[in-house]
Amino acid sequence: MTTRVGVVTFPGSLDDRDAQRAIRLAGAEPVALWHRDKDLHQVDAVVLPGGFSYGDYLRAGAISRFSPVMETLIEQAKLGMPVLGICNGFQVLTESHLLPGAMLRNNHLHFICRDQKLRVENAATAWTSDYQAGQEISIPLKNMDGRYTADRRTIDELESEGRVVFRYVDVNPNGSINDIAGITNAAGNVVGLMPHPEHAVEPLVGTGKTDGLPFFTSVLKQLVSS
Amino acid sequence: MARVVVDVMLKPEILDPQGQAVQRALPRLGFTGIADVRQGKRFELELEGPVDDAALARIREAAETFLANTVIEDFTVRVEDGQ
Amino acid sequence: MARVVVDVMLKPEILDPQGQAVQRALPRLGFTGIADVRQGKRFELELEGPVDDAALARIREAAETFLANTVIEDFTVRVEDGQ
Amino acid sequence: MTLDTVKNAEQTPDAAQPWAELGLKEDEYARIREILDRRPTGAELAMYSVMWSEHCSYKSSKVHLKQFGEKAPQSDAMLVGIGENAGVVDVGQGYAVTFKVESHNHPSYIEPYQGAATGIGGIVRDILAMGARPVAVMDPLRFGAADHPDTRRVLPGIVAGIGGYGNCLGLPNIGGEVVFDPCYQGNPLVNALCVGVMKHEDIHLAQASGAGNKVILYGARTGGDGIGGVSVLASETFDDSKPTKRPAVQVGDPFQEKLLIECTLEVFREKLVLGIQDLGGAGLSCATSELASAGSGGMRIELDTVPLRDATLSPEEILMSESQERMCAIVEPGKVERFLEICEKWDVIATVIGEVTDGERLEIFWHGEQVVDVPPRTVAHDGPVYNRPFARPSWQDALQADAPTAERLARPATGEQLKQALLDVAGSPNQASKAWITDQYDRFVIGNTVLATPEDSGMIRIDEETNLGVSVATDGNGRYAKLDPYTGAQLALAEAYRNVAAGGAKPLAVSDCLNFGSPEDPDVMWQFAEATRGLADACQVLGTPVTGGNVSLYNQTGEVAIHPTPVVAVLGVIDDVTRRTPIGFADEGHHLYLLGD
Ligand SMILES: Nc1ncnc2c1ncn2[C@@H]1O[C@H](COP(=O)(O)OP(=O)(O)O)[C@@H](O)[C@H]1O
Repeated sequence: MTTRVGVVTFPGSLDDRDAQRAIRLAGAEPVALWHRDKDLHQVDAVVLPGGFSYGDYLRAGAISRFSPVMETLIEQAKLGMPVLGICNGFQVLTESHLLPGAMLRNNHLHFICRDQKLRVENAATAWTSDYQAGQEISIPLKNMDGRYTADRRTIDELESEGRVVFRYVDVNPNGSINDIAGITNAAGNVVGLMPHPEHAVEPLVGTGKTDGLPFFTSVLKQLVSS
Repeated sequence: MARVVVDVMLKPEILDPQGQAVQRALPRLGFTGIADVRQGKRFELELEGPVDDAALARIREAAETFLANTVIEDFTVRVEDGQ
Repeated sequence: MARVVVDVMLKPEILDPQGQAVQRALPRLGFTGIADVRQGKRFELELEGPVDDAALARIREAAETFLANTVIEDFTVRVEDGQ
Repeated sequence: MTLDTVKNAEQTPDAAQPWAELGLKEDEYARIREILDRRPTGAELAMYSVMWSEHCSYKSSKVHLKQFGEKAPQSDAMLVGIGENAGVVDVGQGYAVTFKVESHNHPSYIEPYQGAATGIGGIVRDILAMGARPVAVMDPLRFGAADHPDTRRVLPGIVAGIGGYGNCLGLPNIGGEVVFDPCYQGNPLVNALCVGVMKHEDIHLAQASGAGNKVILYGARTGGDGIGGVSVLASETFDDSKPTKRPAVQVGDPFQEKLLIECTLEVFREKLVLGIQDLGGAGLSCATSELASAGSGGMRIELDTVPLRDATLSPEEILMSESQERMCAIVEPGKVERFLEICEKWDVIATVIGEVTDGERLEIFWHGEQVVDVPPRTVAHDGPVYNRPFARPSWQDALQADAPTAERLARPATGEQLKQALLDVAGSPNQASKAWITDQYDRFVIGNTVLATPEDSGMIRIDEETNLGVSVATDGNGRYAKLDPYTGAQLALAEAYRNVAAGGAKPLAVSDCLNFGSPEDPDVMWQFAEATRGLADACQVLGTPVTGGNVSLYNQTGEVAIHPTPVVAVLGVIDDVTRRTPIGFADEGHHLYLLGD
């Protein structure tokens, strides 16, 4: 049976079709999930895609977090279902407290779109097992509110438990604490990051690299072997 | 130090997409009975000197020319009470 | 109709680049003597019913769970005076 | 409160009307009276004045634009030509592509962020209204000198507005231009282009036919946006109990537009739409009169059913409101329910505001009373046409003769001077990297961007199986066009054509945005006439028809016009995007060839 990976569409989601394509290219079956529908339709994992859900009005992710699909998703994530939040999806994950901390406006106050180098700090999560710890990858970054922050205690906890999954290399594009680009929960099934792996899965389009594909093959392997 | 607050709101006739999005979300979260929501900006300015008329006049000028975009926004300047 | 205002500001320990950008620009525009600027949000809520304790308690809850993200922000709720 | 009904207008033929304040000329007002055989009502006057404005009626440029049709080269690719919201070309494999470039210069000068943002919003709705999914945007921009205070005032807002709106809509920005020249001080140019893709059978047109079919207005509520001018009318016909000051500025809501796109594409997919028009300049006046005029039969609208943001709006104001993010669709009665369901799914407000009739009039009612009764064609298509005088400027010869002499433009004599000259060129704002601007735009979203900044043209894959793609480039050079508008326009076309070809695509079609000064100045009118003639001639030679575009006049500060600035966009097709040629050296050892002389 093929592995089913859901992609939630909120009003204003933009990279949902891109995430579906990445899942397909990795060999799984993408399943479109709708924000108003509580049912996860028997998916094995879920991607919360990038975009401007609800226009990023109020705060990025603040309104989507209360959608019906999130109720079920929060339950399932706590039971161990792999969940990946990309950019706006990461913002939804922090707003719904599946991941700690919060996202602030970039310190330079501009939207930024660039090819961003990252270091994979933790290759043991559901979404990073196809990378090597310490490996450097390059994938697009594009956001307005990407400055990750949390209180000192939370940061210390994330650092000491190895829960910082990605760090910006060369340039910190938004003023994020400790160059943090992505984090995971304690169980390692929920991962959020600001840059966009789904835009780096084909040599032809985007930046012309495929450094993002292992996200989607990682989760596939983990699901098949479990 | 003295604090002056400048509130900047979109003019009433100007579309406020953010306020609208909040207003529409509130009933879904179980908060009813709210007829309208407008979202604006609040600036808190800490002054080095005293908040006299001259200082307030200058802040009003800064609000007019810089903090607010008077093509679409209104502003109010007030000294924070309870300081 | 009654108006309730919710002010949301970043917690003091959180860096506020918007406020800083304003603060840095002010002297360039000729406005000196301002030691600090913080920028936050102001929500104006028009209530359908009266502003009683129950209504205020509900708004406080909406602010706590929704209008502010208390990981990074503080808020205050108050009834607009002079209405 | 007295409502100016049709009946009232018949009974009070001599009532004074503010036609001059609304920008109508005396003979134009007389013509309206002649068409209606009575004085117009306030609402009718509002409609005619806005639809007969330069912006909507092209009254000064029409006679010249005709050439684009008359000289159009024979092209099998052309599916829909000039006259619709945007032209459509066949790109093979059953796909059709639509694209158009438009200006939002004046609004962007007044309120840079919102002006530029709503410029993107407007062109995207034009493309959507053709039945296409918008897939990319571009933004040719012109500013005053880089270090001028006015540039500092407008540039950050314009760039943030284009990014803020386009990024939030999820449309990759695949190219554009940034040019600095003092002639644009006080009059920046904000042109915006959108490309959309559809299957041939999905092409939709703006027309209302079939008596009994419903007119549905959907999207944002209608507010007092952009109706500054018509307030004079409102205060004429109403007492003064309402707010008289109306905002001339429109505020965009890109989130609403994103919902509008998805919702519209879904109603297209289910074949629920017979005709469709976006609401842009002139709002409902334009949408209702154009839909009715292009269809067969008439239309009846109940204006009081329009959902309002501001309950105090008068009928005149509702008709002229330029509130953004609205569309108007013609739907068979049996399909209305499903249409409304899909709108509800996307949180989009939708309302039946009227229906197609078997008459020949556009009739609009307000609380049961008739306020408009006009032949729609006279509003939408039979506006005034001017043959404005033009003449080669007296200074043109002197300007052309004024070639830089050796003293005025000394050649570098030493290595040091040469180095300095190189640094000066590389460091000049027009030549320096534009990444500080383009990094604020999302060029990756949708995952089909094959080429974007810093490439010569933007390229988008439109079919993932076959790798079919399209490419677009925009170019324009006001300095060349000022020296010689005829050749300058041709150079703009040639450059965009080369940029598309250089990426590996075959140029197919042209869209243009003609930015000029006041048409009432014979010098400017000559520039306009020459530039259109040049462009039409060059299109004929290259075999690429103009499929649509936009004219922006009155770009001037006081008496001083901007350089004539025709911005030309060329669309090309490439049947396999893996064969695109990016700029830059790919591998060591490759050879360099110079083509042409
Ligand atoms: N306003 C803009 N929006 C998007 N892309 C832009 C804009 N201005 C310039 N670009 C892109 O930046 C690149 C370099 O532009 P430019 O320096 O003008 O080069 P060229 O002279 O080759 O056109 C091109 O790919 C162009 O499309």
